[in-house]
Amino acid sequence: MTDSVKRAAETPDEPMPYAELGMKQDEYQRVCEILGRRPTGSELAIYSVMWSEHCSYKSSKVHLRQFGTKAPKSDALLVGMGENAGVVDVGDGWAATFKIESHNHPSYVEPHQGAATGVGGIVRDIMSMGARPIAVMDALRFGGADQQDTRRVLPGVVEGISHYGNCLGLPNIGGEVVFDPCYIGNPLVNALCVGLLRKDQIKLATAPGPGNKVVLFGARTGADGIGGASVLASATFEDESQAKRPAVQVGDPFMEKLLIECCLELYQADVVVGIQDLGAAGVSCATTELAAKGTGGMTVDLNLVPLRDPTLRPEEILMSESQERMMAVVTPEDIPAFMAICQKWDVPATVIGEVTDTGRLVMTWDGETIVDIPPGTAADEGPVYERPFHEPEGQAALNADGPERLPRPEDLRETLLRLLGSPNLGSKEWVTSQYDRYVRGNTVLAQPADAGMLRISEVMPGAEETTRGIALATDGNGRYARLDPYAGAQLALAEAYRNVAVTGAAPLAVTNCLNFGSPEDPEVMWQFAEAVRGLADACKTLGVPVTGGNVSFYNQTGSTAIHPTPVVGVLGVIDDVAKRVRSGFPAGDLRVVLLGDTRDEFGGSEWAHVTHGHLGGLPPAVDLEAERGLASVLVAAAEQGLLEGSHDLSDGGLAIALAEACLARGVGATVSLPGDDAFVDLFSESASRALVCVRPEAFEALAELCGRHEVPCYGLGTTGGTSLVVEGTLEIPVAELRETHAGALPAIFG
Amino acid sequence: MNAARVGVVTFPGTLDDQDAARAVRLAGAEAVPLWHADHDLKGVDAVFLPGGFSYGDYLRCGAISRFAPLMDELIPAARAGLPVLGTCNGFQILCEAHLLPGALTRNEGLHYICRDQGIRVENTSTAWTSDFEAGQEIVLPVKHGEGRYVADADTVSALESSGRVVFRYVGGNPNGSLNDIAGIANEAGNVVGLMPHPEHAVEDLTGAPSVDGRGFFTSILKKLVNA
Amino acid sequence: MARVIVDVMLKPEILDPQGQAIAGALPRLGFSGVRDVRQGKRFEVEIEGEADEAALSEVRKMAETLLANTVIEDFTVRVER
Amino acid sequence: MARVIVDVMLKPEILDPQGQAIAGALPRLGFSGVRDVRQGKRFEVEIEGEADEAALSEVRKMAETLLANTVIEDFTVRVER
Ligand SMILES: Nc1ncnc2c1ncn2[C@@H]1O[C@H](COP(=O)(O)OP(=O)(O)O)[C@@H](O)[C@H]1O
Ligand SMILES: [Mg+2]
Repeated sequence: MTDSVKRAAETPDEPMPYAELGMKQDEYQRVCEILGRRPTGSELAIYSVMWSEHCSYKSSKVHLRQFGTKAPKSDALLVGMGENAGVVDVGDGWAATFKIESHNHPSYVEPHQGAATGVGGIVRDIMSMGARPIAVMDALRFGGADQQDTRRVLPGVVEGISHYGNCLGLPNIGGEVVFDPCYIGNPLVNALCVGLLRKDQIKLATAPGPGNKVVLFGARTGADGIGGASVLASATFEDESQAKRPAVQVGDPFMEKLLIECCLELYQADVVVGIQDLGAAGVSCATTELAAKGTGGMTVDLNLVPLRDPTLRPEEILMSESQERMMAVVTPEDIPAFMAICQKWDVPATVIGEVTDTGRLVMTWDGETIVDIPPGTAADEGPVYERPFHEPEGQAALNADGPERLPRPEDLRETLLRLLGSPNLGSKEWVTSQYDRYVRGNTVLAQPADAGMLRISEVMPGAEETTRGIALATDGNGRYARLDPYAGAQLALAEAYRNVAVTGAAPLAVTNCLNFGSPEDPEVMWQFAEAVRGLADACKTLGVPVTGGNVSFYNQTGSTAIHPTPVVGVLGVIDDVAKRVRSGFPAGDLRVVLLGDTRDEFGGSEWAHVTHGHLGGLPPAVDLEAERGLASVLVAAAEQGLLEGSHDLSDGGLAIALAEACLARGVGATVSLPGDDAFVDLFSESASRALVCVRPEAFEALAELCGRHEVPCYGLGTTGGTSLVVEGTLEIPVAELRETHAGALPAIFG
Repeated sequence: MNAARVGVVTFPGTLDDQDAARAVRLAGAEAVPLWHADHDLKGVDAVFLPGGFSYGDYLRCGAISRFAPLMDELIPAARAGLPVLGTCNGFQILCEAHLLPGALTRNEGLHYICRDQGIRVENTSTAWTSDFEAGQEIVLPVKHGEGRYVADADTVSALESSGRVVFRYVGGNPNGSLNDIAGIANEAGNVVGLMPHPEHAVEDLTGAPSVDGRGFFTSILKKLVNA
Repeated sequence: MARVIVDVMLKPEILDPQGQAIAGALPRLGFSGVRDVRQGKRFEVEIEGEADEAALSEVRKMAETLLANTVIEDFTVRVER
Repeated sequence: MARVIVDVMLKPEILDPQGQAIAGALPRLGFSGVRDVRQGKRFEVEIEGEADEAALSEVRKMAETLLANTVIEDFTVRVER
């Protein structure tokens, strides 16, 4: 029996399983008020998913507003937060759209499929803006490298990203692999996608124009990810109780590749009025959002949705998270052309409804009306919570327990090798060699570069050539954020910003993925509030607006949350990709120069973590003016062709930066340290620093540039030879560095 | 004289077609898009079957593409001497179509692998390798999950003794391929397949840290011009 | 020595893109009358000794922990006739 | 409607790294007494109508042309009991 609107009106007292769907009683009450009656099962399905934390941002909304209110003025911002992804002007008529999103929980349950569908989801967000997706990145965090479950999760996640991304033909141009026991039950899989489009071709998720057709295209709908909806179907209709439906979504990258090409051809043919991808909340989300942003009304015949499993109930169809689906609004005249293009790409497409101006979203099933709601109430007017928050109980004690008490090493050679061979600092090649970084032929920089860089070329037929490129980096440091979430978020931004700048690209805009524990825990909520405040303030100071992002709450096991982990992605622009600067020492006889000042800063450092398992004190100081000055120097120096190599300093400090610079092309260096404490000089993690190398005759010009931007500049020595020599302190053959660095992950994962 | 016309085939799931076309153009030839569903080779002088995951590579790499309408035209044309180069998925398709012997199977390490790979050119008499020197060592990217060449012992010894092993991995075998075989040719030398990607080694700024892939395109252009 | 067969298939409700690609290709190759194809894995496990109940239960445990991903796959274990 | 099973295995002389990896992993997981593992594919083909000789011979053709690569693989076709 179908729970129709008519039946709902007739049976006002029928109990509905809103609690099983994660809805609070007052939320359910509000639905009843909006509708003036109890919701039908299908309506309840829609409201419960649309008002879930994941879709409505009900706990985070009040904080995220700061990204708008504090946003720096930026002429580059074309589409800001609130759309599927932000869009920025990157010059010569081109716009870039990029976003990072989490798929944490599914990747723990089924690492391969969870991570794969994470990539698939973010790629569809980018497609829905009218862009051609051109690259992906993945920021990953796992439990301790030696913990048993990490051996299940990491290989599966990497294989999932590799399989899906490679099969889509999107180069993987960067990411992170971080290990910390706090992630053992909650690995973080944050996937980023970037796309390009012409500035005047931006598509939006909107359904205007009564009489226009609503087309569902892509994969058929199955019982993916509808655990909740099954509850609904069985709880409401005992007679038809359903077998337990699976929660795991399985991806089909081949279908997604077809969808990409199909969408681009649809855009080229100009037969799309509005478009929306189907992600979490599937048809519910796409129909309510499209209708709410368009003329306001829509009719849908749910019987027309093509099904993979013919036994699905309407509630389940509404909640299904089947992958590789899109929804478009198309004028009736353009339907034949639209269908022909879908057919060319073997993409199934079905008209399932029509745009109206009634202000109602009306859905039918077997001829009966089962949904009749004002779509905006589901899409935009969800609950908003001002969750209570306060500083965690032990925060002050944690900050007081600084690294000063830790014994400092005598043998710096051994310390360097120990850090270089640790899972967090060792080579990530075990991971990155499973990713195609070359496909599409525009990858200017990928691993082991500090930022990925892409040439803007041959994106779509007919567009004229440009010398421009874009660069992207993601960073995050959960330990820093644990010690001080405000500063930790700023340090994440600063590092990503710096990583973009070292390649010669000017940072332009920001995306972020905020990974936290439960928002119902006031201590976690404090971490969240502080991190957002820190990030918004820093974006303002650095002049880079947040264009979009994603919040992932409930990353916790029992009452133990992960470290607060804001992951920040920065996109930059370079006018001429030929002027990009690579990381590391390309040849001998170059001057090695350190930019920026080093202080005694070991709170949350890799050294404290690896050698003492210690986390306490405060993270490195944030100086955003210094960060901005450093970036100005790096970008100007690249533009003037002064830099032969450039690498940022971050985890592990100067020691690790020097080692990585030597490893890049097997060129050694001999340096002396600027300060009087070799340990501090080598391993401190002070922010706002970079290591560059220049031809000797270019040093003056660089020093002059540094002076102008008030960036401290220290000549350390010269490149060349086959060893890394720190005078009076250590000497390590590059071959030994390589063996240590390369062996870190294979030693664990085979 | 008109530029030589090299067809670049797109199947559903082909990925490196844009790169192949770019490499063809950089070499001074015209890249002609060929669509899998057409029975039409558009009169091209040579054909490039690029890499990718045609049909998702779900069943076996190249297994489904081999039956595309375009292949009905390509197979007899190749048998009649049309120069054909298949890289990666293109190589797999050529094997599935029996234009080349043997098969490509799951990498021994069981992982997809993307790296810059040393390769020795063993045969410079094919349509696609005449511009190399015999024994020349070059660097091309490999990027595949199923590139381990296998064939029965008779086939392999026939390939070896007739010089039809055109490319061999050096400095480490990425996939466990028999005899380090990276690429082979048919008897006439007009059909060549290899796992590495010459089209990703034609520019300084992008792709592998070499431009060794250019030799494939200069080879075929010389042949077409002299024909 | 005996040979035990473990068949592993995706659970029926889980999307099988591999099977779909094959089913889609068959009509183009001139094969009609196929309603559906699903692709799974088959393992041939050679065990020492006889395939008695104890051995089979070992193989079943193996299937559960290693050969199949029981989140998305079902398996069956049988002795080859 | 009937279900026909096609089993596809690598020919014995072809290296099977997946099977080997499994065989190698088993002792580490505490499973002993396994001499060898080989991994292949299993297809479940649902055909319209009965699985009579004509239908089976169609499926055999399918296996030969598409499901198996007979250069490296052997296959068997049978009706599911
Ligand atoms: N999960 C990943 N996916 C893609 N690239 C990655 C991933 N993890 C690391 N990388 C890349 O590997 C290189 C080295 O990473 P990492 O050691 O974290 O660099 P750094 O310490 O300089 O930030 C970088 O280019 C980074 O983008
Ligand atoms: Mg870096």
